[in-house]
Amino acid sequence: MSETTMLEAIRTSLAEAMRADERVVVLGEDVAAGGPWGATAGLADEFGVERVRNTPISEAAICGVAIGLAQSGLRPVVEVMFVDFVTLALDQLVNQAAKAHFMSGGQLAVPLVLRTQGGAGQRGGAQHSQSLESWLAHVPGLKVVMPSTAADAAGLLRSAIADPNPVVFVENKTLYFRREEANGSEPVLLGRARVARRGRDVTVVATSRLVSEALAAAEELAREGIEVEVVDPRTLVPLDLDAIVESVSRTHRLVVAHEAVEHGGFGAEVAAQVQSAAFDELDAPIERVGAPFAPVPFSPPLEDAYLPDRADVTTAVRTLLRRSA
Amino acid sequence: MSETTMLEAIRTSLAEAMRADERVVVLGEDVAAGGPWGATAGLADEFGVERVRNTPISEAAICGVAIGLAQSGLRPVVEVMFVDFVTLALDQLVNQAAKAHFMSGGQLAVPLVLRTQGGAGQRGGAQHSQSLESWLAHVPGLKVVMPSTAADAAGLLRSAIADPNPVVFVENKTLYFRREEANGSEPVLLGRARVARRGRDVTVVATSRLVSEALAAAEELAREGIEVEVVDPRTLVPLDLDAIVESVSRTHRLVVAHEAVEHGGFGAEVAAQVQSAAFDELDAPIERVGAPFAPVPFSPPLEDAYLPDRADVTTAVRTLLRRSA
Amino acid sequence: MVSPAEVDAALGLELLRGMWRIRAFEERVGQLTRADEVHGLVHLSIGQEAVAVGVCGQLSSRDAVYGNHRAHGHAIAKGAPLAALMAELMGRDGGLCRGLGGSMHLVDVEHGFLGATGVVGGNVPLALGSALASRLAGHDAVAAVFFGDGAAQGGIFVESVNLAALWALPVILVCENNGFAEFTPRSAHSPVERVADVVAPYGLERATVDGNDVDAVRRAFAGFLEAARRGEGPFLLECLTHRLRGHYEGDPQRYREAIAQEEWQRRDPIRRLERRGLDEGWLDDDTPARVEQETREEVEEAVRVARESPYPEPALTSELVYA
Amino acid sequence: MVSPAEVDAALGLELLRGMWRIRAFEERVGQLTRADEVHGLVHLSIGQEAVAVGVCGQLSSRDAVYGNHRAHGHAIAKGAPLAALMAELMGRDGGLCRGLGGSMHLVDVEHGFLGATGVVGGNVPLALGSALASRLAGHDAVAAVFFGDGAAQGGIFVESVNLAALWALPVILVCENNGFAEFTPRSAHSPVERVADVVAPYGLERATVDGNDVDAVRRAFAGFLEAARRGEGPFLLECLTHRLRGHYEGDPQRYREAIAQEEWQRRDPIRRLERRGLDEGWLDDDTPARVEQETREEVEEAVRVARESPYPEPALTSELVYA
Ligand SMILES: Cc1ncc(C[n+]2csc(CCOP(=O)(O)OP(=O)(O)O)c2C)c(N)n1
Ligand SMILES: Cc1ncc(C[n+]2csc(CCOP(=O)(O)OP(=O)(O)O)c2C)c(N)n1
Ligand SMILES: [Mg+2]
Ligand SMILES: [Mg+2]
Repeated sequence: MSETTMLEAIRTSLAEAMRADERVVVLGEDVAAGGPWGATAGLADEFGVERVRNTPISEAAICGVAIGLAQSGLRPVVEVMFVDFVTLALDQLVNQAAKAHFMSGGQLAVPLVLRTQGGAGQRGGAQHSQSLESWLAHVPGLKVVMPSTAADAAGLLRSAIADPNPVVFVENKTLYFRREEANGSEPVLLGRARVARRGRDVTVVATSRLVSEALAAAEELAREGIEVEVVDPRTLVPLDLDAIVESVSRTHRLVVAHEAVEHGGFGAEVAAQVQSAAFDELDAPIERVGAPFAPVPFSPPLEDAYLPDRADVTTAVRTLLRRSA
Repeated sequence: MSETTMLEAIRTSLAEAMRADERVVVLGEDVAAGGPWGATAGLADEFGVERVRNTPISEAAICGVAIGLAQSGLRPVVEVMFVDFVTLALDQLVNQAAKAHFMSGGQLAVPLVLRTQGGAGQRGGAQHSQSLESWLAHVPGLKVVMPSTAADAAGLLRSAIADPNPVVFVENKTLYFRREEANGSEPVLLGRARVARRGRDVTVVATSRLVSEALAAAEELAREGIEVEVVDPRTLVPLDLDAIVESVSRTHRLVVAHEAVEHGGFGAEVAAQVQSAAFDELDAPIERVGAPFAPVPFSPPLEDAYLPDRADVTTAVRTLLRRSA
Repeated sequence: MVSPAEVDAALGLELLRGMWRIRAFEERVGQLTRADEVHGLVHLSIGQEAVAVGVCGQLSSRDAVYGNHRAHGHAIAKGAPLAALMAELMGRDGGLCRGLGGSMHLVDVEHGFLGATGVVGGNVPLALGSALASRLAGHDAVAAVFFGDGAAQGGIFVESVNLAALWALPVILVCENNGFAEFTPRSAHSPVERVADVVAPYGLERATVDGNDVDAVRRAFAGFLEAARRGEGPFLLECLTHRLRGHYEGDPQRYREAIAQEEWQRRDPIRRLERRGLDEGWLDDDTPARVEQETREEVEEAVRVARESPYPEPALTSELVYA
Repeated sequence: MVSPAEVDAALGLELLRGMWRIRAFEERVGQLTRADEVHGLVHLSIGQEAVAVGVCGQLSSRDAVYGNHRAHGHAIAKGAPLAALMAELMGRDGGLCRGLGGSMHLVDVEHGFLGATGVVGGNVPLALGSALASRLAGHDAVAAVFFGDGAAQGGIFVESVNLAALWALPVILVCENNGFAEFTPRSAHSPVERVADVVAPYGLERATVDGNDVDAVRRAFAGFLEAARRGEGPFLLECLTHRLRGHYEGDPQRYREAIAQEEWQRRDPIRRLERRGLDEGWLDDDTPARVEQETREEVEEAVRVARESPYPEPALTSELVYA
């Protein structure tokens, strides 16, 4: 089987979507030049610059243009280079895109995909390293996707593009270049969790970069006979609560792990839902793994210490087991 | 004792702060004309238009100007007319204001207050009725205040203006004109919850408009012998978790109530923290009261049905009592 | 360029009726707001009707139009049925948006009214998207967007103008410059008096016209429209006008000068067209009153129908979050 | 208006040294980035030094300066100590910002460098605030802000220009127009070639100069500065320049044309000032090499000191979230 990377998978999936449906157009800063990572490299050559459009540094307007395109029957995929800059486009995304279908009484639909990437780990400093997906998950009308593998990225992107709603597709910069087995790009339904590893002792719900961290933690803990089940929801909205509750009803212990600041992060929502849906199943309080309540520090050792990782997952699992022993 | 309203209390508190400290300046759309509700009425007459500055409809720039003023030694109070439009200023607020002290290694301070108001109930439609405070509470470096009474509004505003950090002060439009006893405007410390009503059976943590709703629910339930304790955290960041946990350790049951969309709302964070800090104290899962996962509908009966209110709090309390009976 | 048709009896009457329809509708909306039958933040365009009518009358339902917070006139001129519009303002299930939108969020896809927006300036880039969609599809449909002078100081506006010019999009930006944003005059918002001057650097063709002269609006727009149909653009049409009512229904209007008010009453676009029609002889003495009467009856009928429409079921709220 | 001083030996040398200090520093930063001693997204201003030096050399530490993502030169020219700067880029506790900021977020309050920003355009309104603070305090301090041509298409820029003009703030907007934003030329970002033209409607005084001629920058800025000290403003100074390096260290630069590169090497601001000094006789043959040598030694010393600084303790992260 051949190898791929998430970046390659995204590029391929975009190209396939554009080939399959001429309504799909791509726009964003430097996208015709491939973008800083190359996620759109080659698309302008194949599809032309009318469908792969470079834009000025005008995050708000380009999201607005994408909404107009979507309302007029096209399927725009708009790129915002860093999720940190989605802050500039939130009126468009939240007040216009997310509400257009609703406010129009169902007349309008906004089938757009906003691709962006977040996360720390590359010494980008506090303004280029954030994880802001919990904001988006608080907005009715948006769907929120966070792939953790190349295959999922490809398959979820296809579904996102096909979806009649605005979908925010949040990639993680540190996952772009990891090599993985290529698994084709079958569409992956939005709202279906993936059990990344089976285990009977503790459930770890992890997203994006934390999925591989959780798997690494599980590997380590397995050596001590602790069997961790790792569940990747893949989409925060819609959330596959059933899959999570099903897992927790077997393990009776839950860790929720993400890179975003723990306070107000999406883990809080998962914890709140699970304690409500499976209160009697829980043998110990739900543990959360997330970043501390601080901006992302630049200094490498500080950033490393700041970033939630496998060690934090391991600690959380051990804490849980101790509490419920 | 004389009467006041929250609006009057805010206006008085602003005027007092401006009298006491000439570094305090007010800026925002139409503020010299008093603003749409009159929160700044009369200030321009007393302090002049250099200190009470009308601005164009440029939410991002005026927040940026406020940051520059704050970094240069002034104490700006900037008004964003609706919290829905804070979406236009989030880069400034989140990427600049919240991180300046941190990213500068402590050299800069940004003592600004951003006053805004949110909430539904006035048929304003989906773009003028949101409650977005959970976004702000997810941002390290910001403080987040949500007053529920006139006296608290006045006192918290004084503290917010005196605070060396950026503070977002989120008012609620439906509370502006309610008449209350005037209690002076002693500064109220940020980070101190207020127990609005004592009770032994269930704790309801409520914010902003939901505080009076929770009190009304408590009144009703008291008639059946159910004693509800109502805790108003008053500030989401910093959060007085101790006060909440102390209450829960007596009542063993918790409802968290706010107007914001429940999914991803601040109630999730409170629930996650409390289940962690007081797992063994809880006799039933934490109940959340919040808006459904939908934009705010315009149609009056739909908006009324959508809005979390005393009936929802009552239902949540009853559910809890049933579950833990 | 074909020069736009002269105003004759047929066209003159159409324009007059178009303006009266808006006027009669909004006067009724004002009353119903005070009677608490119409809800929310209601911004009337009374005094500004010439802009909506001069612009939308020339568009087809395939052309996309976007309005702002003061959009009843835009929607009506684009063809939205009065009863559904009134029902929307009353929050009824028979409303254009089934009562979910309200005054600031009118949409009528059937007639190409792709939406009003309550966030000042937020509608402008959407029109660019519709224009681009039309070009990519090889259509000659254009897009037009209405916004106030207050929007010109928002970043999204200038971002959009730059982008529209860069991509030469067939979009027509229509500014209703009424000299005020809420309670403060334009001079408190910008040192640039004319919005047409704000966009000058981007090289788009632009014109500033008397926005209370429906024929002037119509002519200027016609020229832009013809070029836009050929795929040219963007264009900016600035219409100098005045709202005869408060910023919103209920506005105490402390900032108003009585003298200016009187002057503007005289420049009322409806009265002006009537005077002209009488002068030029294509209107006879009885027609204005008849047109007024007929549009008021249309509106009454709309109110009647709207009142009969039930409120939506509360369940609708959760049904329409996702498509 | 007093005309700015002529370039003589003292001034010429100061300007030359100022540019060499930045050049030597950044060349070393480039090496250290490849050696993984300097971290993160590193944007060098090599080729653009004349702007920072021509501007900041005339300001005092009471004047507020803001930089953008390409701000090493701005900070150095404003007086930031090289060792603390280098330590910052290395993430050390002895860094200007104790290692918390990094290359894109340099701050040196002591020298009036109030901050660099990684979000394009995000720094502009902050400078307005500093200028307003100065006016309200009755000071003659001014504010200046550096930004690239790419920022001029962001809404925040035009919002800020409008506001600065409306309030007549003593702020000088300094555009480093290097013709590129990341990998795409200005023509892909705007139909308006000159940023000075973008702001024309707002009526602010503005000038476009050869940004590779430090004396031209200095003279144009001097005029604006003098007026700004009297409380006038705002001003825009557009400096046409070119970055001789990639957008960031590591940029494969596929978009570059070799010919343009050569042309710009010839226009290197340092070489040009050297040639001029030799021509005009205020520089002798040996001095350029000596200045280069001395600044390289300064930088080496800075590297040495920076390397000795420890990394901060991880606890620092949670200590500096709130003031
Ligand atoms: C982004 C934003 N800021 C503030 C407001 C509040 N607001 C509503 S209308 C208005 C004035 C708009 O003026 P203009 O664009 O000239 O339109 P007009 O009301 O004069 O027709 C303001 C400030 C808003 N709706 N959106
Ligand atoms: C708001 C925002 N969008 C996108 C980026 C990514 N980005 C970093 S630098 C840059 C180009 C900036 O060009 P310009 O302002 O001309 O400055 P230059 O790099 O040429 O000095 C871009 C797009 C960013 N930092 N901020
Ligand atoms: Mg106006
Ligand atoms: Mg540039």
